[in-house]
Amino acid sequence: MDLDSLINFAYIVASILFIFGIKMLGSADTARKGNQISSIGMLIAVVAVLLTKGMDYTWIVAGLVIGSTIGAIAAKRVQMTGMPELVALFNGFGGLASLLVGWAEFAAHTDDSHIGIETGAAVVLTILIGGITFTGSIIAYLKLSGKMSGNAINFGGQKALNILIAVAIVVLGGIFATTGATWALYALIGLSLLLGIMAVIPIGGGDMPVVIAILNSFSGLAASAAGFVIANNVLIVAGCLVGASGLILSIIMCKAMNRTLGNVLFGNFGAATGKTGKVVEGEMKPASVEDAYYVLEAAQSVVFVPGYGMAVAQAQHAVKELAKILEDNGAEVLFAIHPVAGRMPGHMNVLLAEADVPYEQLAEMDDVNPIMNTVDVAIVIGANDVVNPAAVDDESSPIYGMPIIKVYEANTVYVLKRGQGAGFSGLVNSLFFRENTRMIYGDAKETITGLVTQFKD
Amino acid sequence: MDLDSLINFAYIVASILFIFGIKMLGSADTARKGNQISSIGMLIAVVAVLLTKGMDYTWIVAGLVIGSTIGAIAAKRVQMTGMPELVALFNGFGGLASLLVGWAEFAAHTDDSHIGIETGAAVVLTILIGGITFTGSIIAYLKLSGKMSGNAINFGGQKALNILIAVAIVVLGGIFATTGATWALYALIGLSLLLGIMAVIPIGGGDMPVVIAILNSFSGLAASAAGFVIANNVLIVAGCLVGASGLILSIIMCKAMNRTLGNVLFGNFGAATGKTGKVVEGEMKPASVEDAYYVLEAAQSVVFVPGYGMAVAQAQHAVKELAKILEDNGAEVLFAIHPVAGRMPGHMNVLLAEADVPYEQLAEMDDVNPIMNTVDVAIVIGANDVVNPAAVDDESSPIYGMPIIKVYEANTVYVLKRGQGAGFSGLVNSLFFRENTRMIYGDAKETITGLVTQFKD
Amino acid sequence: MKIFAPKETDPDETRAALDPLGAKKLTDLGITVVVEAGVGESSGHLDQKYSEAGAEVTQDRNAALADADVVIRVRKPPAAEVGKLKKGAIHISFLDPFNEPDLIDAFAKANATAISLEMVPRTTLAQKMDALSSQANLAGYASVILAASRMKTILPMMMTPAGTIAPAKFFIVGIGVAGLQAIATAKRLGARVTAFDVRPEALEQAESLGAKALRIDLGETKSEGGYAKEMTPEQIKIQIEAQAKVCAQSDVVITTAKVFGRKPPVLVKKPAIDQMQNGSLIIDLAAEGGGNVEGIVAGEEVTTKNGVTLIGLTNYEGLVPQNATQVYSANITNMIEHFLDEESKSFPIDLEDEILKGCVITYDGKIVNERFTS
Amino acid sequence: MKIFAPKETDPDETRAALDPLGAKKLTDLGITVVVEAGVGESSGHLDQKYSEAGAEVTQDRNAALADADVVIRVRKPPAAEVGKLKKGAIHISFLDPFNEPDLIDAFAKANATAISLEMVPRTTLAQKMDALSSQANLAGYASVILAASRMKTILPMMMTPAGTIAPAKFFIVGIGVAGLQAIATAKRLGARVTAFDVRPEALEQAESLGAKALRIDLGETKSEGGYAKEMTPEQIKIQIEAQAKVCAQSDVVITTAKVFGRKPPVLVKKPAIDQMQNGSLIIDLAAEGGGNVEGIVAGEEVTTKNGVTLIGLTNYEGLVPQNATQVYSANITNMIEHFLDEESKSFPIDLEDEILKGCVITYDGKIVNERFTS
Amino acid sequence: MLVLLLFIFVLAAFLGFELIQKVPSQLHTPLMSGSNAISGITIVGAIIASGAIEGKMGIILGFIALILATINVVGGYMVTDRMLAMFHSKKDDK
Amino acid sequence: MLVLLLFIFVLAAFLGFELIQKVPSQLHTPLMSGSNAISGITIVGAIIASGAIEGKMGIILGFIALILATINVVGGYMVTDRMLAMFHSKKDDK
Ligand SMILES: NC(=O)c1ccc[n+]([C@@H]2O[C@H](COP(=O)([O-])OP(=O)(O)OC[C@H]3O[C@@H](n4cnc5c(N)ncnc54)[C@H](OP(=O)(O)O)[C@@H]3O)[C@@H](O)[C@H]2O)c1
Ligand SMILES: NC(=O)c1ccc[n+]([C@@H]2O[C@H](COP(=O)([O-])OP(=O)(O)OC[C@H]3O[C@@H](n4cnc5c(N)ncnc54)[C@H](OP(=O)(O)O)[C@@H]3O)[C@@H](O)[C@H]2O)c1
Ligand SMILES: NC(=O)c1ccc[n+]([C@@H]2O[C@H](COP(=O)([O-])OP(=O)(O)OC[C@H]3O[C@@H](n4cnc5c(N)ncnc54)[C@H](O)[C@@H]3O)[C@@H](O)[C@H]2O)c1
Ligand SMILES: NC(=O)c1ccc[n+]([C@@H]2O[C@H](COP(=O)([O-])OP(=O)(O)OC[C@H]3O[C@@H](n4cnc5c(N)ncnc54)[C@H](O)[C@@H]3O)[C@@H](O)[C@H]2O)c1
Repeated sequence: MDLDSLINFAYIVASILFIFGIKMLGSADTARKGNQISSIGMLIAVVAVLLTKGMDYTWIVAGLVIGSTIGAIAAKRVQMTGMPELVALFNGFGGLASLLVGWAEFAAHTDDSHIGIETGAAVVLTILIGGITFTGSIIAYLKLSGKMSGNAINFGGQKALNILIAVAIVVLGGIFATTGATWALYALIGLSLLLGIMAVIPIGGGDMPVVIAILNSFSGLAASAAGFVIANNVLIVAGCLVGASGLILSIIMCKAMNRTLGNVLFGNFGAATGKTGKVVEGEMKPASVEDAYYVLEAAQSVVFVPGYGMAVAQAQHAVKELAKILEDNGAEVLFAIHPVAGRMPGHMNVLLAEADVPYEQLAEMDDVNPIMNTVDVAIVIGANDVVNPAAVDDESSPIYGMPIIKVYEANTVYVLKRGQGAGFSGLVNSLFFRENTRMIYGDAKETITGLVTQFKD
Repeated sequence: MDLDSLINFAYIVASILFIFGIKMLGSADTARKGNQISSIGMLIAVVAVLLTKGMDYTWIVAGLVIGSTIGAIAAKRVQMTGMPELVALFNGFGGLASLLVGWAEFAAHTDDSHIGIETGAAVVLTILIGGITFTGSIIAYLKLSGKMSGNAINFGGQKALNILIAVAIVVLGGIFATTGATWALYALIGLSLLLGIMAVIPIGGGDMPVVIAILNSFSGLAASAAGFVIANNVLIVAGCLVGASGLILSIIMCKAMNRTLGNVLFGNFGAATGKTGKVVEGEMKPASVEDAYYVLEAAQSVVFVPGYGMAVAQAQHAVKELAKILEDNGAEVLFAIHPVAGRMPGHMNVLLAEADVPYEQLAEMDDVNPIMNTVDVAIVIGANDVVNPAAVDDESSPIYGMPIIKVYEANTVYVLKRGQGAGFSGLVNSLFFRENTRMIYGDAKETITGLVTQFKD
Repeated sequence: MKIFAPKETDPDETRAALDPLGAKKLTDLGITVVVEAGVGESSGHLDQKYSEAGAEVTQDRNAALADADVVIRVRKPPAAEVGKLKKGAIHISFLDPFNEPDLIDAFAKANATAISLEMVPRTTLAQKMDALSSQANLAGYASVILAASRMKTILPMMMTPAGTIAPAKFFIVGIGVAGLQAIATAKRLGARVTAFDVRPEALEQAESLGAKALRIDLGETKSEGGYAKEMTPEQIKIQIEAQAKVCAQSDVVITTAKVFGRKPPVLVKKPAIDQMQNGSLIIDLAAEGGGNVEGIVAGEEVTTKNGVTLIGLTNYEGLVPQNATQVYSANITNMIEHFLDEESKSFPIDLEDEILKGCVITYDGKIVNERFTS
Repeated sequence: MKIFAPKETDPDETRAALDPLGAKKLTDLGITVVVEAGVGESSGHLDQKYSEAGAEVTQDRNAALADADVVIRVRKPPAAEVGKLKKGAIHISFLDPFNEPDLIDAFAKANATAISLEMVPRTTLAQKMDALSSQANLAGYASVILAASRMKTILPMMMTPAGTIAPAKFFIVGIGVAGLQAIATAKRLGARVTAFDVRPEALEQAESLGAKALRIDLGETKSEGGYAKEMTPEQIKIQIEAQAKVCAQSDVVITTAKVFGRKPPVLVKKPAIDQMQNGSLIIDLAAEGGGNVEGIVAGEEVTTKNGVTLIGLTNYEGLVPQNATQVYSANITNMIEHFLDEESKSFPIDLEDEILKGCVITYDGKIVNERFTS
Repeated sequence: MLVLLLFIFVLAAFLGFELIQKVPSQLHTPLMSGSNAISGITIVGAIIASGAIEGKMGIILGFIALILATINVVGGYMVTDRMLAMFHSKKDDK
Repeated sequence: MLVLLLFIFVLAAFLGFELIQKVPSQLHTPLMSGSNAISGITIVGAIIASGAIEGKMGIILGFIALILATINVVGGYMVTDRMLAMFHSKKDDK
């Protein structure tokens, strides 16, 4: 086999390793190994390219050493909490690198002849995508790290400006691809960088994770485009894999937030004329069944707090089953029964006895409140008034003074209810707005059954 | 765009359509559309290749017309029951066609120079895989259509002979690839055809569907190999897609039969010295939850027959839920309660009342037996004696004369039990061996919950 | 502060105002507790248990009445005993104030503070003192057990080798606290339960317990403060007719429909009763106030010509006296604990308080409750 | 063929051997059915219903006895009436043959065929005629309802604003048909149920109904033909001790342990009873044969010094007479239908038949049953 | 060139594996039959071979291959469609 | 040639879509981070560019690209591994 074939063969191997890597990253048991496998793929690809004949290694070695050092230090030093922004930063570097590779290929093309329309188009794409990725990621980084306000930034004429930029990019791209004019290239670079900024600033800090996922997908596409520029398979394959899987991932992330991708990216974008985004202090945070599953899976103590909604949903059997699963999973499970939960004395007892919940797991309010702050997860199933902290902390509330089950002291609280419905008393429940509370909307039985299914899969 | 690029572009489109086609074939709602999409892909590929410059269309048109006519007639005429063997036959044709394409390429290579080791190797693979596919499929066809005994055929020295053939193929393949000797080619063709026969005859008729799936995968690989011979992408991609998905499919099929692929293919193969396979008349046929799901999904009337096992498994709540889902799905659902089901009078009533099964759905034995032959699916949940046909048809049985619920008259019967355990009376239950009965082993609650999950997904 | 729990005077009353647990709770609060000897006899509590809980057991009822700061009992006091109270003493019990104007006047005259437990407002906060609820709850349970023990048939369905026994059919009219518990208990025993109430939200609650809700279109039937409004005669007529069919098919009819402060409506009339099967039962939980059933006699049992037995006990919760005493005692001790002034160990009457505003009838020689001052 | 169902002579017996439904079934089979006037009175069936079902209602008991080919009843007949039977007549009822050798002799002497329903073998095939099971089943239910109506407390747990009411604790000894139904009923009402039986498979069955199984290591305790074998005195001793603890914690103990053909073992002894709480109940379903409980008196109610009430009714199923009659009647009609010769409309006695071999005691002037011929 | 083809082959193989995840057993046969029709793609090779201008032997082989491949393709798609139509109509019934 | 590259691109895209099916939300960030590291594959391009023998401009650009890409790759893999290690040890705890 000649050297070229060998290198190409190595690329195939690297690509396969990337495929496995991504696949394995998608499941908890294999994720870490997947990451390692993909890193081996990367190593193979790098070694392979180094075998290319007729290279000057000076710069290469210098570049690798510098880059590795910086990367390693950053990765080691970063606080756990700082990881998301670091990923954003790295991502931006990747995008910029792709941009530069495209540019370099053009620059290396020293003779004055036109680089060809196909390569030209590839260069345009590389620069465009790479540029957006770079500045977009930087903005995301700034927002996440708090170096820039997390609020969505909107201003008048934003929409028009963006359209203008887009049109300009198309025109300039066309010019460059056909003529290879250097000025067009520079202009393109500038506009791409600008577009990245414009795209991300109107998005609120809370949506940044999705944005990073999208930009990650972009940085893959940028690499892929760079691959077209230099006609290199492994770039095309690996870049494209990342591009596609990143897109799917961002869609999944949106789903987990009960949003659509379009809503995240352009939610503020279109409607943005003068109106500034309002950040509600303490909002109701929805969660998906899947989110809850992962928290429950790791929980060591779980307290269920049933209310009238459990009766309406007839969720008692499902709840019993979930409790059983959690126990088998090593968690301590209690049912905290508030004396007035439901609509008749002993309402919850009737239901839980029907579902054959062991008596030992039924706890009275007074027994469970003292240990509530040691509880990992409290699951409020269609209860409302009986867990309303207003009874404790809002003297103006009509229920002030009523004893409640203090779920808000638990580490995490999931509240299962269908929507914004109030309880018997008709009061607003400030529990729902607490930092550690997540709302899982939907019929309680459906939700619980969903959780059970998660555990079974 | 030049013509070549156009053709290649068409190939890409065709490949994409194949990808969608296969994906959509995997799900009930989209399967038919998927097949149509993939057929459009095929049409595009054929049209594209016809655009190739410098072709003599005489033979092509003739071939297309003849082939289409035969194919269409065969497809129209075949009885529903004959479909599997027809698929086997088609598959064999596909394999043979690939073999011939490989051969033709070699034959067309008119000058005396060596065709090159790479192409040579590709030709060898094409012929080998194509040949196995062809004769293997023909044997499968003969076995399925009853033109040949479905029994596994074994004889002494089979193993040795197969090894011999394999070695010979490797050697001859090597010779041909390096020298391009025509005699080696002919020998290869012969041996490949022989290997196909040898591989399939030791496999019993019941396993033929899996064999066809494997051979289908092979015919895809043969096409892919042919693609390497003539350096054609669409052949490589489409063939390889079929090769890979066919393999997965055959693994899935094995799983559904509670077998492994190796067991199906070589189960009889290795151990085969003199002993002939015995076909048990009326065996207990296990089924998976998934199988049952698809039957239930389409069922219009379902009768549950609970027994003591439902009490042991405490499956009543899950059963109630499944019944609800089936009703919502449009099926009529009844619970047929045998008077002595369980271990005390009214045992089933206690459980079903606990699960709040509506009284209207509880049917007495005498009311349900007359309509049993109109029932699509009867689900026997941990009942045994009360559905034992021996009470009706075996005068020697100690329970002869006892009234039973005649589930065996239903179209399909699923029996949910943990294993081979007998009922209270300790008798063998001939219901389990009936043609229309499938056993779903495992705790009844697990099984029912599994079914519920299937419906929810 | 000295609290006295006399023995109930009504011979049919099996409950007591205080159980040993309650006595313990009060003494732990620093209150002196006195009970009359034999107070817990019929509810299963020996005098000795009260002593062990720190209470003083006295034989001298009159002395104790005259000495106590707070007197607690279940039923309204005999008129004669009101005068024996200390000036300014607090008397807590059911008082039936809408029907006992004379008794109220006697309290005012005696300068005693009369707290009527019926009048505790039905707010979420006051639920722990809500004796109407705590007793109605047990009454609902007891009514179904009574029915089950009186029926010639079983409640659950059974499909047996000797044929199928059909489930008993229950019809519950009025889905308040008692009605809900009756539904729950009958459902538990496997009966088929149909239920009706004028409050639509109550129907949803019945369904959450597995009953079939009978839906009758009656037009506007809003409720206020947890109680049903009185209906118009036309509405009642529509209701009676729609219910008759259900009654005819039912083995047991349990009625619990009260309207706060008024005579309960008569909802099951003779034509409906005449259509019922021989051996059926009608149990009226509103019998004391006049009953929801035509022909009911409070405290008695009547069998009609066609073999339907009408039961009109006045005290169903008394069938489970131990638990009834337990929760009644808890209601009262909760109330005392709630209002107790820790420092002075007294029960100050603050008429601005939401709860006291509702349930204090007389204070400082006057009738102070809005509902009775008109 | 003429079948006669006389009125039961025992005044405590509320059941009848035939209900109108059964009468209808028999007349539909072409059999002449005669019932004594008032036969269904106490089980809720008027004479008129029998007439409507095609039966003849007679006042003349003796004539009917002398005329009938088959006489059916619930309880064993008075000795005097055996002689009145027609020669060759078949008499179907419970006979208590192990304890009534004289009665059996009388049947043999009268040349009547005595079928004892207790002796129907417990095969799957014979279940439809198995009156022991059908009655025991209802007895199990009725015993729990009886307990619930006699207790001063409720069965289910309730966590209420007025405190938590603990669930009642039941202990069921003997998990046969009656025991299982008692478990099911108590569980339904929300009680905590512990259960014990010497047959290990019965423990699994109790668990399938949600009871806690008390497991006592007694060594070998096999069962035969669905019945428990008699245990050794040592085994009984171990059992009694292990049970005493559970009894002490229980509010209600229900015993159902019979051993076929022998006196029931005494399983709850005085030391255990002495440890029980004031107000607890012990209900003995084996009281008729001597009882599982020390101090039980068949047919009576005894309260011990420490306030434990022992109830030893002999006929719990009689508490739900309508259903008990329904299933008993079905058992008998099932038997007649099963053996009826369609042609000759007769009830031929084939002593080779598995079922008849078990339950026919006398035939053709002789005692034919193996168990009684020794 | 060969390397690129290999690349394509590898990717197609992975894609093929990933495409089929969970197939209900009722669809096993149609899926097999449908992908069998796709494997008739060798028809493209057969057309090229039989359309050649010279090389008698090759043309003849190609011609036979073409007939067989066409049968496979046309018959395969049609038979699959028939199966799926049956399946569908049964579902629509209810 | 370009056609083959396009072929490869298309197949890779489909494969990418199929690979990610259902990812637990806890893995969203690590997966993103891990695939971000893969997108650093542009390092290969950067090496080629910065290893060129002539064309100063190209080499400089390539050099910068190389540093950035290397940061992305090395940092990306390491940070992902840290995240996943944490995740794992938490799971093993119980
Ligand atoms: N226990 C008694 O004796 C008694 C008697 C009368 C009144 N009360 C009063 O009732 C209240 C009891 O409190 P609680 O916390 O049990 O109930 P609650 O405060 O009435 O709240 C019930 C909650 O359940 C939710 N819900 C209803 N159906 C649901 C379903 N299918 N799935 C999921 N969620 C559902 C409702 O929200 P969505 O609509 O958004 O889903 C509602 O917020 C207290 O105020 C008490 O005073 C009690
Ligand atoms: N009703 C009465 O009053 C009464 C009283 C006494 C006796 N009997 C007798 O009991 C029998 C009742 O018949 P039946 O059909 O209800 O029950 P059965 O004949 O006893 O059969 C029960 C079946 O359930 C299966 N099973 C046990 N646990 C299970 C679990 N967790 N999941 C799934 N399957 C489970 C067992 O098979 P595996 O072990 O393989 O799972 C067994 O074959 C009759 O023979 C009747 O005569 C009835
Ligand atoms: N806020 C609280 O926490 C609290 C406490 C206790 C009770 N409650 C609520 O108060 C309500 C009434 O409780 P209650 O049981 O004491 O009421 P109640 O005893 O006064 O009446 C019983 C039931 O009869 C119904 N009724 C009245 N007229 C009727 C008619 N013509 N036909 C049919 N039904 C009729 C009423 O609607 C009520 O449901 C319930 O909804 C209960 O949940 C609330
Ligand atoms: N084959 C059938 O179809 C059929 C029909 C009816 C009953 N049976 C079976 O027959 C068995 C007995 O039925 P039964 O209720 O009529 O029996 P039973 O009335 O004779 O006895 C009641 C129970 O007491 C138990 N017992 C005996 N000695 C005991 C001791 N020392 N301690 C504790 N428990 C003791 C017995 O094991 C039995 O479970 C049951 O298992 C029942 O399921 C079978």
